[in-house]
Amino acid sequence: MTVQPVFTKSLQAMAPAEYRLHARSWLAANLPAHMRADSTDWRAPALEESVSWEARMYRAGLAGMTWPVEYGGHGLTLREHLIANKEIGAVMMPESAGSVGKELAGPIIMAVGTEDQKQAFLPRILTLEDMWCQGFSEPDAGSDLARLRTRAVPHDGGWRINGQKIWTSGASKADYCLLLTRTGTIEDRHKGMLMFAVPMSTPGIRVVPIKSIDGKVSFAEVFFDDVIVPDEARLGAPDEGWDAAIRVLSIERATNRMYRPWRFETELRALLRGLKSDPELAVLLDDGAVRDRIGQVLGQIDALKGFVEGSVEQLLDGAQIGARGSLSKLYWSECHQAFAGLALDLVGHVTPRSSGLAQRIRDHFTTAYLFARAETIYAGTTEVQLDIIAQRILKLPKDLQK
Amino acid sequence: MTVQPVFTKSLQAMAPAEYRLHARSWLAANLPAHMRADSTDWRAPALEESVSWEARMYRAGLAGMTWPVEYGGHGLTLREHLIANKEIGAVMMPESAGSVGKELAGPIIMAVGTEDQKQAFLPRILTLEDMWCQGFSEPDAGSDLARLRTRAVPHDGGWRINGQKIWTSGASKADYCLLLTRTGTIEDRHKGMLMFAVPMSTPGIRVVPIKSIDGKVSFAEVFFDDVIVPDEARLGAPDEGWDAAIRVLSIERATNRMYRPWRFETELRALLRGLKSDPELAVLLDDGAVRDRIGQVLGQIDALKGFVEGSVEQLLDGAQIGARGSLSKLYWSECHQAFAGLALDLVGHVTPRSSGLAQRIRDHFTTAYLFARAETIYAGTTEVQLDIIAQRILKLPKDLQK
Amino acid sequence: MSSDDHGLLPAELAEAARPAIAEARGKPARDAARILAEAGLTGVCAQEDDGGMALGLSFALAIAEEAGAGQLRFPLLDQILLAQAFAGQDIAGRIAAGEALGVIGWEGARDGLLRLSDDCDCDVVLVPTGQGADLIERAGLTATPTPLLDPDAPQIWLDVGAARKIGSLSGEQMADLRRAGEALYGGFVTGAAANALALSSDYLAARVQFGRPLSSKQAVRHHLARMKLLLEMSRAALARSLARDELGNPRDTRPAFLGAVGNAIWTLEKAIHLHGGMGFTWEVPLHYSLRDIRKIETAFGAGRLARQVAQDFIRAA
Amino acid sequence: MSSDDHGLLPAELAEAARPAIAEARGKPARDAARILAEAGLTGVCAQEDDGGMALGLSFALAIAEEAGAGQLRFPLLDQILLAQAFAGQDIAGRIAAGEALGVIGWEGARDGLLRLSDDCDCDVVLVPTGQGADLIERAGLTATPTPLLDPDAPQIWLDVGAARKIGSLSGEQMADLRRAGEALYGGFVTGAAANALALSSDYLAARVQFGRPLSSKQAVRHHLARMKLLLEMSRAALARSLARDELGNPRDTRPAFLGAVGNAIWTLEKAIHLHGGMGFTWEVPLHYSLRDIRKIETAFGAGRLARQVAQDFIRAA
Repeated sequence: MTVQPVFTKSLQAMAPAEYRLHARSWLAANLPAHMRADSTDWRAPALEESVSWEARMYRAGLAGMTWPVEYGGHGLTLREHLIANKEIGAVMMPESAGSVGKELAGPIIMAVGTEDQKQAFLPRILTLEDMWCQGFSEPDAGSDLARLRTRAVPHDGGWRINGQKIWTSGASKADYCLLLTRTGTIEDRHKGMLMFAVPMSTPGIRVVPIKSIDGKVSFAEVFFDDVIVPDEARLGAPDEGWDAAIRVLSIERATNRMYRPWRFETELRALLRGLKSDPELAVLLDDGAVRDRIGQVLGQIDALKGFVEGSVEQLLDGAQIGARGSLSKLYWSECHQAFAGLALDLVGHVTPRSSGLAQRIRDHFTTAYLFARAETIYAGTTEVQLDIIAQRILKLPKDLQK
Repeated sequence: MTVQPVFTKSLQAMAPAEYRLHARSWLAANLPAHMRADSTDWRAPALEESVSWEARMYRAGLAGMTWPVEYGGHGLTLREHLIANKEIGAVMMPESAGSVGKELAGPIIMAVGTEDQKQAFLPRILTLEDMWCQGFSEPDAGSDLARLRTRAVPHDGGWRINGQKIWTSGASKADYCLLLTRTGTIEDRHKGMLMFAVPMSTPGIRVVPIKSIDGKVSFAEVFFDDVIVPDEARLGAPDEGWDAAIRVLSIERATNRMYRPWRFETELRALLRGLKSDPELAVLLDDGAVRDRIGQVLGQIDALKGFVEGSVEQLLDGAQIGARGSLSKLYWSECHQAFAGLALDLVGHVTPRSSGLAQRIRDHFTTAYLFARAETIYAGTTEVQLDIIAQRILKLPKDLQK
Repeated sequence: MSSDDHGLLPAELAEAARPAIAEARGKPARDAARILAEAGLTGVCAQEDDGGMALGLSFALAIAEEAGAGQLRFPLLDQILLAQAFAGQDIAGRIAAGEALGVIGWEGARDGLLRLSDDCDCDVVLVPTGQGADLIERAGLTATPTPLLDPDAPQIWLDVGAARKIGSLSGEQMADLRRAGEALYGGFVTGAAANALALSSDYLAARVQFGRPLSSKQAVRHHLARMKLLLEMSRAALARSLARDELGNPRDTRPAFLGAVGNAIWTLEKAIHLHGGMGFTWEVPLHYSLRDIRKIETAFGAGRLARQVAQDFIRAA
Repeated sequence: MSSDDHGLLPAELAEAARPAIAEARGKPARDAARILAEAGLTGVCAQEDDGGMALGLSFALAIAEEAGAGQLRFPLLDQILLAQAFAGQDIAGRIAAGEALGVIGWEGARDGLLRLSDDCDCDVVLVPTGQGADLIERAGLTATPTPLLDPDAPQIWLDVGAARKIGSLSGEQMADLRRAGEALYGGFVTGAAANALALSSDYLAARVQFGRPLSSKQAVRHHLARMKLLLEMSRAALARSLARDELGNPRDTRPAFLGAVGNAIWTLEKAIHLHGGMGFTWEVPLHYSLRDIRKIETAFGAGRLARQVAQDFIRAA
C-alpha cells in the first residue's frame, strides 16, 4: 500500500449529510472543465488524465468507499457508497477508466483471493496503479459458459494457458487480466472453471483491438498462446473460485454504477440546457411530443432512483439482493437507450450557427446515441435479464406442475 | 335458391370503375343514418335490421362477389371483391352479422361439400336466410387442436356428438353450427378430424352466452350432449375435410375483411371530424404528440392498403398466398389496437357540453377501445402469428444445420 | 411517516386490511364504508381525535395497493384523504367512521361541470379551485353519467354551479392532498397491476398447449417478466415520492403517479391479451381493473399532468 | 410506369444492378459514378436523349432497395432524380453519364446554410426554395462538416449564400422530384433493413447456445418476425405510393417514406442488438446502414414531415 487516502479518519467520522456536502463540494472544486461533457471546454481526456483524476477521487474518499481500510478502502458503508454515487451522477464526468478493477477484479479478489493477493492487488486497484481487464467472454461463448474453451493445464507447478477472449475492454492499457479458464474438458461444462490474475506482460499474450460503433477502440480480442503463469496467479480453487465469483457478481450487479439514475437526470438536464442556450432551439421544448417524452423520462428516472435506494436499504438490513440487479439493469438500459434516441432527434436541429453549448451537446449526444446501442447488450442482454426475471424472480414453471 | 340478385347480369358487365361507382353510390343512397356510427342518429341495430341490411347489400352486388353464380354468388373476381371492400370500408357501417357464414362456412362448404350441400347451404348464406356459428375452439384447446375433445361416433348410419365449444360467436341467433369434432381418440392428435353442418335446433344443443368486455353478449359456450345428426350433415371425409378447410382458411385469412385499412382510415377521419365539430376539442389536434401519432397511423394505413392490394394482385396472378394473411392480420390488429388507445385518450376530453357529434364519437371509441382488446387475440394471437412468420415465412431453423 | 405507529409496518397493516377489503368488495357504497371504517381503514391517516389511526401516508399507500389488488370499487382513498385533510372538522370524523361519504373531483370544475370517476351517491364532494378547494354538498346537484367505459360504475359529470359550500382547503392544504392523492392512486393502480400479474402467472402456468404450460413459452415469460419489472419500478417510484428529499422538502409525486398509471395500463392490457379469449370476458375480472385505471388516468388529467411535469423541469433546468 | 420498358421487370433490373452496386461500393465517388453510369443506373429514369433508359420510377425504386441492401454509400438516388428532373438540359446528360455529380439538399437552406448528408465533392447541388428549386455550383462554397454521426461520410453544412445558380426547377417539378425522392429514399432504407434482417437471420441461425441455434429461441424468432413484418409493410406502402390513385392523381408519398424510415430504424437498432457484442463493432457493417438511415431521416426533416402529413389530413377530414 503506497498511498494513504487523505481523508480516511475524517471520512469515517462524517455524518451522512457532511459526507454528502464533502463529496459535492470536492467535485465542484476539483473536476476540471475539460472533463465535463456539458462544458464548451470539453475535450476527450487522455488515459493519464483519467487515471490521475480517478486516483484523486479515491484519495478524496469518492472511490473504494466500502472496501476495508486494510486493503486501501475507506471502510464506509453502502450508505456512503450511495451518497457518493449520487454526487458522481450529478456531474457529467467521464466514465471510469478503472472500472474493471474496481467493480469486478477487486470484489472477486476480496471474496476468493489469498491474504497475499488481497494485499498485493486491492490497494493498487484503487490508486489506479494497476489497471485490469476482464477475460470472461469468448467468441463462441456468451452467457453459455459451458462453451468456454480457454484451457489451463498444470505445468511445472504453475499453469499453461491457451485460448482466446473477446470484448476485453481496456486490454491494451491493462496491467492484469482477470481470466476465466477451464481445467477440464468442455464436457465438464460448468465444472473445472478456474480464475487467474494474469499479468498482461506475460509472454504469449497478444491483444487485437476492436473498433466499436462509436469509433472508439475500447475493446479487444486477447489471444493466449502457451501463456505460463505461476500457481500464485490462481484466484481461488477450481470450481470454488468461480462459484464465489458468481455470487459476488450478483451483488455487484445491484451495487455497481449506482450513479446511473442521477447521471441520467444530469444528462437530461444537460440536453435541455444545451437547447435552451439557443433561442432557435429552445422552442423545440415547447412541443407536446417532446414534453410527453420528457415527462416519461422523469418518471423512469424517479423509479430507478427509488429502486437503487431501496436496494441499498435492503442490503443494509442484511437482505439477500437476489436478482434485483436484473431489474435495474434492464430498466435503465432500455429507458436510457430510448432517451438517447430522443436526444439524437433533438440535437439534429443544431446547426453551425447554433450556440457553442448546443454544438457541444450535439456532439455529446450523437456519440451517446451510438454508444447506447451497447447498453442492452453488455452485462447480460435484455433477453437474458428477462429470462432471469421469469425464472428466478417469478419462478414461472416450464413444465406441468404435479 | 330463392332470391336472385338484382344486378347479376349488369354487374358482370361493369368495368371496374363502373362497379366502384355503383358500390359507392348505392351505399351512399341506401345505408340508413341510424346504422352509421359517425352519425348523431346512430342507434344499435336490432338483429333483423342487420340481417335485412346485409341481404340488401348482397342483392346490390356488395356481398358474395366471388362466389359462383350457380350458388347464388355474383361470379365476379377478387378485383371486384377488393373494390367493394374499399367502399364498404369508406363508411362506418356495422360489422357483418353473417360473417361466419360468408367468411368461414361458405368457403369451406364450397371446398369440401357435396353438390347437394352447396346447393342447399350457399345461397341461403348470402341471403342471410341461414345464420351460421363457428364450433372450432374448445375451453382447453386454442391453437393446439390436438387437445380437441368434442367427439363424433357413428350411430345408426349417422353420428352422435358429445362435447363443448367456446367463443362461438352468434350461437344464439345461428341456424347452423360449423362444427369440428374428432372421430378417433385424443391420441390420434390431428388425425380423424371431422366437420359437420349441425342445425342448431337439434336436440341436445345448449347455448350459454358469454358476456364480453364491451358489455355485449356476442359469444357463447355451446354444449353438445348426445346430439344425433344424419350422415348428410358431414362436411367432407374424415381428415380430408379438415385439411382442405385449413387450406381454405389460409386464403380466407388473406382475403377476408379486406375493408380493414379503408375502414381504419374512415374511423380516423370520424374521430377527427367529431373533435373538429367542437372548437374546444378541435384545439387538441394542434398538439405535436397527437399529430405525430396521426402521421404514424396514416403510414400504417397506407402500408395495409398497399399490402391488401398487393395480395389481390398476387392472387389474380395465380400465386400462392402462403402465410401473407399472418402479416396483415398481425399488423392491422396491433396498429388498430394502438389507435383505439389514442382515440380513447382524445375522447376523454368530451364533456356533456360538447357537440352532439363529439359525444357520439366518444361513445363509439370508448366501446371500440374495449372491443379492440380482442383484436390481438381472435383469429390467431399476436404470438401465433409471429410464430407462423418465423416458421413459415422466414423459415428460421430451430435446430443445428447440417 | 408517523412517529406514533406502535412499531406497525405498512405491509402488516395492508395484510390486516385484506379481509375487510374483500368483504367490502361488491357491497353498496354505504355498507362498504361501514365495513372499511370498522377495520380502521377510512381513518388510517385521520387524527385520533377524529377517530383515526393517525398513521403516515406510507401506511395508506400499502392499503391503496391492497385495495387495487383486491379490486375494491369504492372510493376508499378519497375517504382516507378527506378524513385527514379536514382534520378537526366534523366531516372528518364522520368520514373516518364511515357515516359520511366524500369523493374528490381532481381536475376541478370546467364551465361548472365536475368529472367524478364514480359518485357513489356520496354526501360531499371536494372541488379544487384556482387556489385550494371547496367542499360542497352533493345533494340536489344534477349528475350526467357517461356509462360506456364502466357501465357498473359510470363516470359522472356533476353540475356544481349552484353547489352549497360546507368547507374548504387552503392552497397549501390542497397541494398536500394532491400529492398524497397522486401517490395513493398510484398505489391503487399498482396493486391492480400486481393482481393482474398474479392472475396471469397462475393462468398461464395452468393452461397447457402441446404438452407444456403456456408459461414455458419464452414470449409469455418475457411478457410476464416485463410486468414484474414495471410493477417493481412503480412501487419504487411511489415509495420514494412519499419520502422527503435530502433537504426535508416534499417530493414531486407526479412522475411516480404517471409512471404507475402508464405501467398499470400496459400491464392490464397485456394481461387481458395473455388470457386469450378468457381475457375479454366479463367473467375474468381483469376488465374491472382496466376500467378503474383508465378512469383514474382521466380523473387526474394524466396527459396534462405529464406536460406540466416536463414544463417544470425544463423551466428549472 | 413507363410504357417503354421492353418487358423488363423492376426486380430483374435490380438483380442486374447488383454487381455494379457491389463494385461501386467503397470506391471514391467519381469512380463509383462511372461504374454505376456504365451499368445504366444513374440514368435509369433519364430520357433517352440524355443517355438514359427512360424507365418508370418503379424501376428506380427497385434499384434504390438494392442500393440500400448493398450498402452503397454514394448518392445514386440523387443522380437518378437529377438526371430525370433536368431532362433535356446539359447537366442531365452529364449526370446520367457519370461525368457530373449532383446532390440534393432536401430541406432547403436556412440562414444561408444547407444541410447535405454527404457532399461527395460534387459539382452541383439542388437547393429547394419557397417555390421550386435552384441548381447551384458546388465549387467555391464553404463547407462545415459534422462528422460525429458518420466519420467516414460526414454530414455537411454548405454556405450557399453566394452560390452561382446554373438551373432551376418549377414548383410542380420540385413537387414531383420530392415525391420521387421520398419514395426512392424510402426504398433505400427498406433495402438496408432487408439486408439487416438477412444478416441477423444468418447470424442467429449459426450462433449456438446451449446446444441449439439462437434462432430457436422464441424471443429471437419474434424479433426477426417483426422485422419481416415491418419490411413487407414498408415495401407495400412504397410501391403503392408510386402508383396513381383511382382518379389518376399522384399519391402522397410522405406516409410511406416516414413509415419506411421508422421501420428501418427499428430494424437496424434491433439487428445490432440481436448481434450481441458483434453488433456494435465497426467490423459488422450494420452500423453503416444505421448511420445512413439516420442521415436520411434528418435530410428530409422527417419529424416536420410527419407533422405536415397529419396537419393536411386533419384539415381535409
